[in-house]
Amino acid sequence: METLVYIALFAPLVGSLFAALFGMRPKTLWTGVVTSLLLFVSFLASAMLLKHVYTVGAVHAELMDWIVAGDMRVPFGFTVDEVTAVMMTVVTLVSTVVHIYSNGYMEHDKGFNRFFSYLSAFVFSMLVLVMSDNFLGLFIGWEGVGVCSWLLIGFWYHKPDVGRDVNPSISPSWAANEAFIMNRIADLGMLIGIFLIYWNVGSLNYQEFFAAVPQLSHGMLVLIGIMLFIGAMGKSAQFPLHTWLADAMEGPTPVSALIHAATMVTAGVYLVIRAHPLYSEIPEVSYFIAVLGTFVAIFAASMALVNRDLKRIIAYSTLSQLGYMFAAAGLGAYWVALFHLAAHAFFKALLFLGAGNVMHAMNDELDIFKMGGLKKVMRWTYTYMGVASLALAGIWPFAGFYSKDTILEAAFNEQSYGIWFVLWLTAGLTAFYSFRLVFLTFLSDERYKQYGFHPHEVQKYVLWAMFPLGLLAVIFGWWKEEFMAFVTRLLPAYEMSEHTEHMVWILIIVTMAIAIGGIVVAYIMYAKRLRRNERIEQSLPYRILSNQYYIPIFYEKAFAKPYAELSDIAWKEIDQQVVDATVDGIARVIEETGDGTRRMQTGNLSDYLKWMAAGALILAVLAIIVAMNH
Amino acid sequence: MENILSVLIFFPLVAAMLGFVVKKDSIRVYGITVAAIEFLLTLWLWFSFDTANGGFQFIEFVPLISDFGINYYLGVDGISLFIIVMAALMTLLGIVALGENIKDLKNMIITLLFLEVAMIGVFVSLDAIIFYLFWEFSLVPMLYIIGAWGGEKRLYAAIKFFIYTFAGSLIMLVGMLYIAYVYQSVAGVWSFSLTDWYALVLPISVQKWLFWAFFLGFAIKVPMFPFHTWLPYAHGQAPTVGSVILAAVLLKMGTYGFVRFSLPLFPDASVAYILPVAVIAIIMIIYTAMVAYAQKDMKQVIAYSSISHMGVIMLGVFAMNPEGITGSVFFMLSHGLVSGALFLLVGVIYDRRHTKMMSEFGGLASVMPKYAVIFGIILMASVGLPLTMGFVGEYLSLAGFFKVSPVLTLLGGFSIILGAVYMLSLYKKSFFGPVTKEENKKLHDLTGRELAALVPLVAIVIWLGIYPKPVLVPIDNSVKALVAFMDQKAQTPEAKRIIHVSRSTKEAK
Amino acid sequence: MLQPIHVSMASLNLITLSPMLVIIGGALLILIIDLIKKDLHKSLYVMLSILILFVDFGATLSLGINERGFFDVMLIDGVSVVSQLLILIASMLFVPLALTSKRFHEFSYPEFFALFLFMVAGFQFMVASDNLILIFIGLETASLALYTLIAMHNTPGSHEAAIKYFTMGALAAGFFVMGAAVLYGLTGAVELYDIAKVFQVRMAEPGISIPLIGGALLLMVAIGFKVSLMPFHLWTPDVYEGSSAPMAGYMSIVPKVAMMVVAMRILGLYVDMGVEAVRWMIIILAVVTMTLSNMMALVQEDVKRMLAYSSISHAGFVMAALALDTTKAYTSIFLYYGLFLFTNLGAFTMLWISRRKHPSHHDRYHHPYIKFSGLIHTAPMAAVIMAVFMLSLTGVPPFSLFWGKLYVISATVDAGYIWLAVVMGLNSAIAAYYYLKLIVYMFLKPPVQGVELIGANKSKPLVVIVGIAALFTTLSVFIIQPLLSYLTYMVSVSGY
Amino acid sequence: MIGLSHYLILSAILFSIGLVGVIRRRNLLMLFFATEIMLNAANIAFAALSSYMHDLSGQMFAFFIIAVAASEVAVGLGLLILLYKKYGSLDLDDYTMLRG
Repeated sequence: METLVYIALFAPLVGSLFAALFGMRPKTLWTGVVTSLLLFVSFLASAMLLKHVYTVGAVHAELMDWIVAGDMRVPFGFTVDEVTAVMMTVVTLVSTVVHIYSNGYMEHDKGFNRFFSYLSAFVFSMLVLVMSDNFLGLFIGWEGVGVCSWLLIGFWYHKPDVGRDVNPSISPSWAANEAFIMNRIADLGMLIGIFLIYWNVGSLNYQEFFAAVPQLSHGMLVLIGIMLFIGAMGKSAQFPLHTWLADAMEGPTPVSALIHAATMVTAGVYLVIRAHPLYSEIPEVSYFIAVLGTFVAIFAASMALVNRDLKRIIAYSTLSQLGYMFAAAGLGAYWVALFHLAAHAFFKALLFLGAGNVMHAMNDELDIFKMGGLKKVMRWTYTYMGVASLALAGIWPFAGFYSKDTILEAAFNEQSYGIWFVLWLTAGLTAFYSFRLVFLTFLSDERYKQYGFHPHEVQKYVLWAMFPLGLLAVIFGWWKEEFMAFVTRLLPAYEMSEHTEHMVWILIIVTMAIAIGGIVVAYIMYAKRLRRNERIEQSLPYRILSNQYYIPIFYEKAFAKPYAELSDIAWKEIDQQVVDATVDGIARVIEETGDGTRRMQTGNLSDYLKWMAAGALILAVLAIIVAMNH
Repeated sequence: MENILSVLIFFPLVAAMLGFVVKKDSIRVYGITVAAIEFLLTLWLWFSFDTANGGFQFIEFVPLISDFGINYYLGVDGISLFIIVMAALMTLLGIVALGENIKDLKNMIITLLFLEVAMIGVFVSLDAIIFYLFWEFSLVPMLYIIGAWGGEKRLYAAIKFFIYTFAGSLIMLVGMLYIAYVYQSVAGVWSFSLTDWYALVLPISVQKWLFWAFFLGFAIKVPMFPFHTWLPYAHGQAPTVGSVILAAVLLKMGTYGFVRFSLPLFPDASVAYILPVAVIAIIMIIYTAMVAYAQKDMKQVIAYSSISHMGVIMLGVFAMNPEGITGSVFFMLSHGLVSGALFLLVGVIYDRRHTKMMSEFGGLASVMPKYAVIFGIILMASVGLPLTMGFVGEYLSLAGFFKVSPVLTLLGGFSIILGAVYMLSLYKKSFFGPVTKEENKKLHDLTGRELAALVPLVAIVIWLGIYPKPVLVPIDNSVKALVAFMDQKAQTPEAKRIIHVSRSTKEAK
Repeated sequence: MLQPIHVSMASLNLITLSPMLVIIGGALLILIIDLIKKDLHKSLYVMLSILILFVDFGATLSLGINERGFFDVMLIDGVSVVSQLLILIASMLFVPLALTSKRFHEFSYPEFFALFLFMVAGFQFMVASDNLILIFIGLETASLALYTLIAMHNTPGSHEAAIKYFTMGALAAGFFVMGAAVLYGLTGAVELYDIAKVFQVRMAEPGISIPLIGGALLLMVAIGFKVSLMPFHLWTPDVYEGSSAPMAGYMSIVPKVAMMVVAMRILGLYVDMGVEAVRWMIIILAVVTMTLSNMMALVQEDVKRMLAYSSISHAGFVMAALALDTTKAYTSIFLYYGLFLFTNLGAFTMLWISRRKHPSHHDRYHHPYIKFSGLIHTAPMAAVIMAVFMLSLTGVPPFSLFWGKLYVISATVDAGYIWLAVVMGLNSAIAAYYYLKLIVYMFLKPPVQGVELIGANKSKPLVVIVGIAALFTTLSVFIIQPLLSYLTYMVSVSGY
Repeated sequence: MIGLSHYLILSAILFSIGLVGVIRRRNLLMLFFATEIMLNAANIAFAALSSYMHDLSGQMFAFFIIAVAASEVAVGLGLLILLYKKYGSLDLDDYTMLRG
């Protein structure tokens, strides 16, 4: 079985390195093919592992020692248990699809090979992240995916910086750096968490840590919990570290699909799920997580309402869905969080890939106000995105319905009705903005004509590649029970109370109602043609939303600029004017003293003789002084 | 070969002398060959080194001024071993990377060989005076390198570098002489042998001023805030190879000095002064990181970045536990390789454009992809990405100091954020975006010679990032021994409490 | 009514006089030769002087330690032997410097060499006696000879230098004899050991300290003048500049060594008795001297003048050791001067080699820094050797003077004067600047017009001397051990 | 009755006179005289002391001082003449080429 683990893990790496060999060459088709194949291999391995875990049980493999110092011994250890198996399968599946898709999407890009190298490298890091059996291993993947996302967001590095008004995420390279640095901020928290674990437990291995949790003081647990969660907030772009995700849409669309929807951003959720023995010990932190998640859910959704940028809308929806997942995890319904994570991975990836098709058709136009009526030319894409949106909106019987609905039930079950209400509301908003997108893109009047676009459907094999996702977006939810049965072997089973059991049907209906309501509103407003209301668009709330609550600008004004200015002061004022000036000052003083003393060397003998006499006198005085003291 | 250390010292010396005879046109080959042989010798040293043994090995002892207790006393342990290897490696690569257009190459290569003598000498000598001898002597070739091949302010930079370091080390010398005096009054005979001094238990009050005497000497070398201002000038003016050696090896002398002298000689004082030192280190980390961010000149960014990283190393050194000290020693190595590589890389672009201003570049990634890739990898190592060499050291140093003070470590941890900030903005400014300058459009990519110098570094940086064990273990053994020794020597309860002997050592007892 | 005095030859122990007799005889011999046959070539006299000095050297070596002779005015203890050897070595290195390729007419007079030998004899008397009279005579003999030698260089500068030196010397002599008179008045003796005895007795007396310290003070002025301590140093730079380079180099060593020994005998006596005032006088003088002269050296434009100031600072450095009153300290003085001798003489010889009839790069100075700029390109070997001397003076290991500094500072530390040691250290750091300045000119600056003529005055003997000096400076580390043990023995047997 | 102290005071006064002369005088010749006075002050002191203590060494010292003084004058005057030939003056302020 270990071999399977290694195959699953290293196949992408091999692919990446292979592609890297040709990284600087112009497009060579087979790099794409090879990497895709290797990804598929990895997927198969993961699937087999999933089966193995299902039938036999967890697999553990240890490659070699990594860091050995003092009492610290961190090996490259991997463990494949229920959660990991699920994550692996999801990740590899989506990645495979994205890889195949990219063959078509990046067809004409001169960075073709480079792209695949990065993409596979990302998958490798992601697998390290989910498979590692200790926190430092996790951290490797954590940073690894960070770098890959940096590379991929900044994939079109040659684009120049432009003003926020032209492009809210100034330039790919800018967005890339923003993402990396924001993640670094969170990583510091995570690192501190790791230190705490090491010095309190003496090991970074999950099992040993979880075993030691009962012995640790509650305060310490809280601290560790918070620190780890800070790390999670960065990766999963939770408020206030969320701005980078929307800007990350500068990357090629497959990247957005894979990294910024399906996999990387869910790493934070994975961490919380993984560390459930810790978080179930510290309800207050968990509750905070839930609340924050809920807030992010609606906060992001609200921004999605008014945005005109195809990808950004989806990005915000991702953010909002991540909020759902955290809410679930925070409420202790870990398996539900994981379930939603998987489901979301499928339909959100599908949604993005569909968006990719649209962009392709509209040669990289993103403004949905300039689209419309694409249904005619892009039937398949329309179907896919429709399905995905239905799933996202949580309409029965699509995948989203099952997962999201369970989260709402859980919220209700915890008697945290506030959370429930907000999430419920969000469900409505979600339905609205996702269908606003769909309608404005595919239905309504064909606005693109006046901009002179000539849209066309993408290659067949690309469409076929998307099929598995489409299928899963529909049927994945139907396996809810099995899924629960499987993962709750590891995760705590979440029991609904009697009360909830009774209420469940009402809840479902209510939820469905608001979801469908949202769709209907969207239909009325946008299905026929784009209705724009100047007054509303000028109104303050609208502008606040469209400017993302002015948070990016605030960050720029409050942190980026002052830091730059402060640095300049530190250099010009302090380092040169104070520190270095002092050093040179001392030198100057010495030199000037020399010049001064030199004057006694008048060259006039008589002065010299005077000095001698004076010297005698000085000595006399000196002698007296000393004699007095002794 | 038991006297390999002497060979390591005297081989380059003799080679340098003979170098005067070699004709100008073939001096490059001569230099490379000599440096390569020296490097191989260091490798041999490594392989014949008993990694399980934490004590000093390959000891050589020849009385020199026996009445005054000065002896030619050499030896290596895990702590110094790899720094020696690195010194030899960086010299070799530095010589390999020497540009074609460099004037009087012959003098340069001979000077470098002299410098190598001094560097190796510092790290192998176990006699304080011999250590001091090499320590001081290393200034002379560096002075010449900066002064003769430097930029327009080279004389100022060179003299500043020399006098500043010289002044500091003279105070250190007074400290050394005092220890020797104390030893003499206790043991009755003079001795400057480190191993003899280790046996000495100094009263706390004495330790305290001695600590600062040595601190001054080392801190200026490291360089620690506020004694750092010579470094930007030195780096700014020095030729590429000068910066490489300076950053890679000479700065390490300071931190090495702390590990070799301050900790074992004054355990109590070192513990007592953790706070001030840590505060300075954190100022270094944060403040210089900001200054680095403000720079317009690529090389200055890297110069200040190395100050910032040295701050982390200092934290590791004063962690007083094996994790931290091992980490800091390892970080010395990684920082040596990484910053050395970075300076080489800057040198590459400087050779082509004769400017280091970031504003002059932009979009280099499109014109020089190989260069961009290597720069990127090294840059990631420098910001401490896992699976590169940079991470291991930084992580261990911080982890170690966390035991002493979580809060300060949190502050120190800002290095991973701020490091990313200035490094990425450097990369963005010079490599990303469209190619704006006309003259940048036809820059040629890395030449074979440059690759020959850079690729090995990249390889090592990644190899030791993934599998640092062969290096970590010997270091760790020596460090464990060191810490255990400090622990048993410590007098104050505070020191007893802070100094943290590893479990494995305890079990061994 | 005075008793007639009976003296037995044996009690005279004339052997103690042998070195001086040899050298004085030699001097006379030279004069006689000159009388017999005029204008013989200088090389003859040079070689003769070397031989005479050599014999003298042998005679000095053969002296037994701790003997007295000649009415007990001669004192042959370890210190006197060591110092005489130093003086003779320096002299032997000095004489050949007369054999230059350019013609400097002072050397064409045989009197020059005769005078030189008399001067050496004078210095030997100074160090080989603890009788104030003899010390004074030796001092004056040497000084008067020296004034003449300086004047003989016969440039406008040299005359001015001579007169300055002479006048101040006369004043110093006045102070010296007055101080001697005070001591005599207090103790009724002119032999230092008698004086010491009486002091031991009279220390307790009330009010004694005023004349006691007063006498020391007067003597201190004389000593300070000779070893050029501030503010009695003012003659030094001018005289060094005025006189020929080798003479300057010689003056920076031999008279100072001689006077150091006298200081050891006289002031050492005070310090030994625990007269804190004197100890502090010495320390303060030393600190002021080394610091200020360092700073003055920083701002010089002429290498020779810079070296003058630097040798003042070195003197101050060594003087500090005098206040410590430990065997190690006294030993360190000789070690230091032993090492300083070669380095400094070497440096001055380099200047001598580069000497031309008339100043080339400056209207007044013969050796401005600029003259040496870019030397590495035209005369690499010369540049390297000069650099070695400079580094040695800076105190960069492994060059000779480092070991001297090391030992002096170590002695200071042992005596508990940490602050003083630190001051010494920082001073070396300041000094580094002006020594480096020359290195910077030689190695890092572009060549100037006429730098290729740097070897204008070059000749085999000079090169040999420089070679010896350079060799010694570089490899000194290997001879420190024997030197140190020998010096320590000699000093300790003399009871210091 | 003239006692030792009178002699000593006299010598002290002479010494001071000499010193003042050395400081004040700008003429080289006068300078020499001043130094001679100082030496002779010492002589008086020695002579007086030695007779007071019935010890000959003081007088010996005095004799030697006289001798030295004589030779000093010899050398000094020699230099002086040399200078006079060169500069045509004995004023100290004229010999200030070497300075700084």
